[in-house]
Amino acid sequence: MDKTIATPAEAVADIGDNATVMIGGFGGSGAPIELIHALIDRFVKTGTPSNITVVNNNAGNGHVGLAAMIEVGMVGKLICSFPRSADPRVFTQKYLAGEIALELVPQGTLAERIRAGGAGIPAFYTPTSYGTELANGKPTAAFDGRPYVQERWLKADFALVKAHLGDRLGNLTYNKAARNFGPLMCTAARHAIVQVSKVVPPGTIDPEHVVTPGIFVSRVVEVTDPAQEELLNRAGATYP
Amino acid sequence: MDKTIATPAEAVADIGDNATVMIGGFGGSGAPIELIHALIDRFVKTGTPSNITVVNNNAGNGHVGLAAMIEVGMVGKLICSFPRSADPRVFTQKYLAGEIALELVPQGTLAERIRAGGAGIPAFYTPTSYGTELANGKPTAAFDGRPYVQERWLKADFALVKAHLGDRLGNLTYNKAARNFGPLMCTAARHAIVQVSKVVPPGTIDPEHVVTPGIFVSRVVEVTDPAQEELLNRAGATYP
Amino acid sequence: MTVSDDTKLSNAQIAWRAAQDIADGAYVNLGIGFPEMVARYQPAGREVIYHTENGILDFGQEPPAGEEDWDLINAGKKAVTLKPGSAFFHHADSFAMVRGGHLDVAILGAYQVAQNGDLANWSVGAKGVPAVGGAMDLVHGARRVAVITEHVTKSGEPKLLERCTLPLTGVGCVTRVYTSLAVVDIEGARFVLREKLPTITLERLQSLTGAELVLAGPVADLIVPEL
Amino acid sequence: MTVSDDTKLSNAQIAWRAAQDIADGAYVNLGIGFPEMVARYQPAGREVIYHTENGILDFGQEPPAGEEDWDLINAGKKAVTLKPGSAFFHHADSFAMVRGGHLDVAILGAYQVAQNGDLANWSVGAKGVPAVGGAMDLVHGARRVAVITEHVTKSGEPKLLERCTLPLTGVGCVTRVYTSLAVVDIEGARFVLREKLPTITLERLQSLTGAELVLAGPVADLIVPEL
Repeated sequence: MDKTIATPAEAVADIGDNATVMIGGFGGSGAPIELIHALIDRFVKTGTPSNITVVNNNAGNGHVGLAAMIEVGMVGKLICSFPRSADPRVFTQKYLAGEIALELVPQGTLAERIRAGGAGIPAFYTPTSYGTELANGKPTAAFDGRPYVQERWLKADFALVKAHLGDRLGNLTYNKAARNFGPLMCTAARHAIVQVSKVVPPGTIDPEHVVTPGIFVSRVVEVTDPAQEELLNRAGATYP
Repeated sequence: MDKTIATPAEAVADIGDNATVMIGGFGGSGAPIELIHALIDRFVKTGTPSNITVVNNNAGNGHVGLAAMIEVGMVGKLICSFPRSADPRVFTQKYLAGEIALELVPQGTLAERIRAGGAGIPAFYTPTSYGTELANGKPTAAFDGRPYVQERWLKADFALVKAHLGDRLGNLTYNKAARNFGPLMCTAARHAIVQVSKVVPPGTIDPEHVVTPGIFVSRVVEVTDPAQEELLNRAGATYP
Repeated sequence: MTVSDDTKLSNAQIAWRAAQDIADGAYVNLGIGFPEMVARYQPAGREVIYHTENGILDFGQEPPAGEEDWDLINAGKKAVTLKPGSAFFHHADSFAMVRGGHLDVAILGAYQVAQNGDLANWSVGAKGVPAVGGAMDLVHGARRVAVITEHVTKSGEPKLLERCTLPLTGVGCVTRVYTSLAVVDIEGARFVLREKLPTITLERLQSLTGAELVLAGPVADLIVPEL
Repeated sequence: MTVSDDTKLSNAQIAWRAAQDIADGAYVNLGIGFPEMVARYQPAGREVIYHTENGILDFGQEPPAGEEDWDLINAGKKAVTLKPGSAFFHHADSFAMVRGGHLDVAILGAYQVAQNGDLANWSVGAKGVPAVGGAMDLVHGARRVAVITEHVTKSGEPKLLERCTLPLTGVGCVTRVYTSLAVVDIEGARFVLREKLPTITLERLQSLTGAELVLAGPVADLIVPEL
């Protein structure tokens, strides 16, 4: 079993039109810039994949990573909790022009829906959003006298995730708070595609310290010295 | 903030009659023998706590730990998935005599109900047990054309858990497969009482390697060289 | 209806006042923006553990400029540092802490608070891009949900109301409001005045408040240091 | 209606046959007891990753006597070892793997299997202590749920039935059954015979089976090594 793939381009080569793609990261921390840019490269060259539904906490910042993906026009819909950032203009303009759809989900509900997708739980109840417009149209129920909203699982065709160490079996560790949605998205996507700073031999990661066990991972691609979205933006970078 | 407590006896001193107590462990691995025995000591001496509802994967083995707790007559009800073991006689006799109640829960549902209790999810749907007698009386619903059973969260007044390292803030690591239900039970109990093999200063456990963050833990008691239930049973031990 | 700056608390002073009520050993989430300021005024001798939605428990203040690690940020995307005893975890575990009732206190900003505890702090209801983040989760998780806010809007409209007119963040969730003029508890679906600036009359304070301020017990002077 | 030992497969041989169908790179859960035996017959050159409910991925065979670590056990509470690349996780994550459809194969024992794929393997319905463990989760998780079993009970009753009479573990979940006499697929709510021992006639096999054995395509000889 060897899940390693040589390049980001090869790792994302089979993501097709209309796919649902979860993208890890909270703002720039954990954003898999190289995987996203490889996907943009393919779209710019071939027109595919188009009309992607992206699941991410945010909606991109500046003109790199997810923002660049939106800017080139390959994203049809965004499912996120907080489409604001230091420089949210790319998403804002597309959204106000009606060129991209938005499903706004409370952050904890977004995390739990993804976790449910990975754990085979088709629906659950949460107090979050009860009595607000984000609960409109959703079933509600009372348990022990308190009202709750029913939420559905969220699954994806692919996940693009940035981790720290990875082995050929797909076992992963993350770096600090860049962990955020990564472990959840790996579980909820049919194919989790992960960029790691270093591929290590199996056994290098202590079994006690594995954060994402390999069963949840389809592909591992080494990207040494990966870009940090925040630094790209501070340098005024744009992509492509 | 210092959550450390000097002795198991002090750590379990306020567990009262009729309490619901989650007890970690899968068979003997992760069984917090010293905490359980401290609770038995108090019951034998004072008659309290009695009529405890215990949540555990199993129902004890031999005459130590959970089996001893059942044997002295302080357990009124057991919520578990697999009340069998190499020597299940203590539970079996009480159960067949009608002296202890049993709520049988599929193992994954038991884990998920505890996790839900800790995560503020009052109910969820699972495919597990659909169409079986363990789903009798439970609401069902179809999602995407497949039938599911609604299950409720499980919470407890106390959890007794065996971990490996712990610090005064309650951060924990576990030893190998002794992890099992421990991290879940810490989240679902009002007071998680944890025995650790060693109390270490905060910062000793790498923040990347913390399995249970301290927010889920109320008390930490050091039990160096803790007993292993399997070895006690192989030696024919009994308690008290 | 406006309040001049010399007769009201600054944001720092509101944050200071809120910080005094956070007990030693508390687990606390501070909303992004203004509420983050509360951490600066943690009373000496108290150990408070801060939680951030993006998966850190027990983080510290921001690092010196140039020493930021952009994988070590808080929910406001600001660089932070670690304390000994910190922990990382993923987003579902992070919101298990929130939703599961494990936080002692959440301190949030507000557009409006109603006397029944309803909070509106995520949407001004106008056109634009809506964004909610973790606010709707926090209001249903922490054991105590407090708000820090100006007493009135920039245009002088009351923010403490009989009923919120903006889209709600949560229903019946707020129990204490720290404003630029007063400290108000929400009890029995009413605003109960606990403290007010000594320089403002009760009548004036009531005129700046969109619902009845109930007196139940003594009203203390709201006294804060220069900051 | 009994089957003599020399005309049926041993448990080891049934396990061997089931092992041949596990592909290189598969994630597999083996039920406690008899199914654990399947791991012994993993064909050379294939890397199979075993999952155990109690929180280990990629564990190995049992250690030599005296070298057991009782914190390192499988779901059957037997001591195991680790392989390079193994991982530990808690029970909720473990059953996320199961229920979330991440396992390729689960191999379970059975009291009864029905032609619609219903499985009964947890309760004989009699008085006594009921115990279910992880079986009800496994049958709804793995992409392929297979059963290994004697073809008939010790008293000679069929275990492959039109309808289970014992309490169900799961509904419509089994897709292949490896018995001591045959390999049977469940397709379209019917038993489709794929392989049978060359020493048994179709008529005899049918007489030991409680539902129709459908022929759809060739029936291969079930040939296994001496073990």
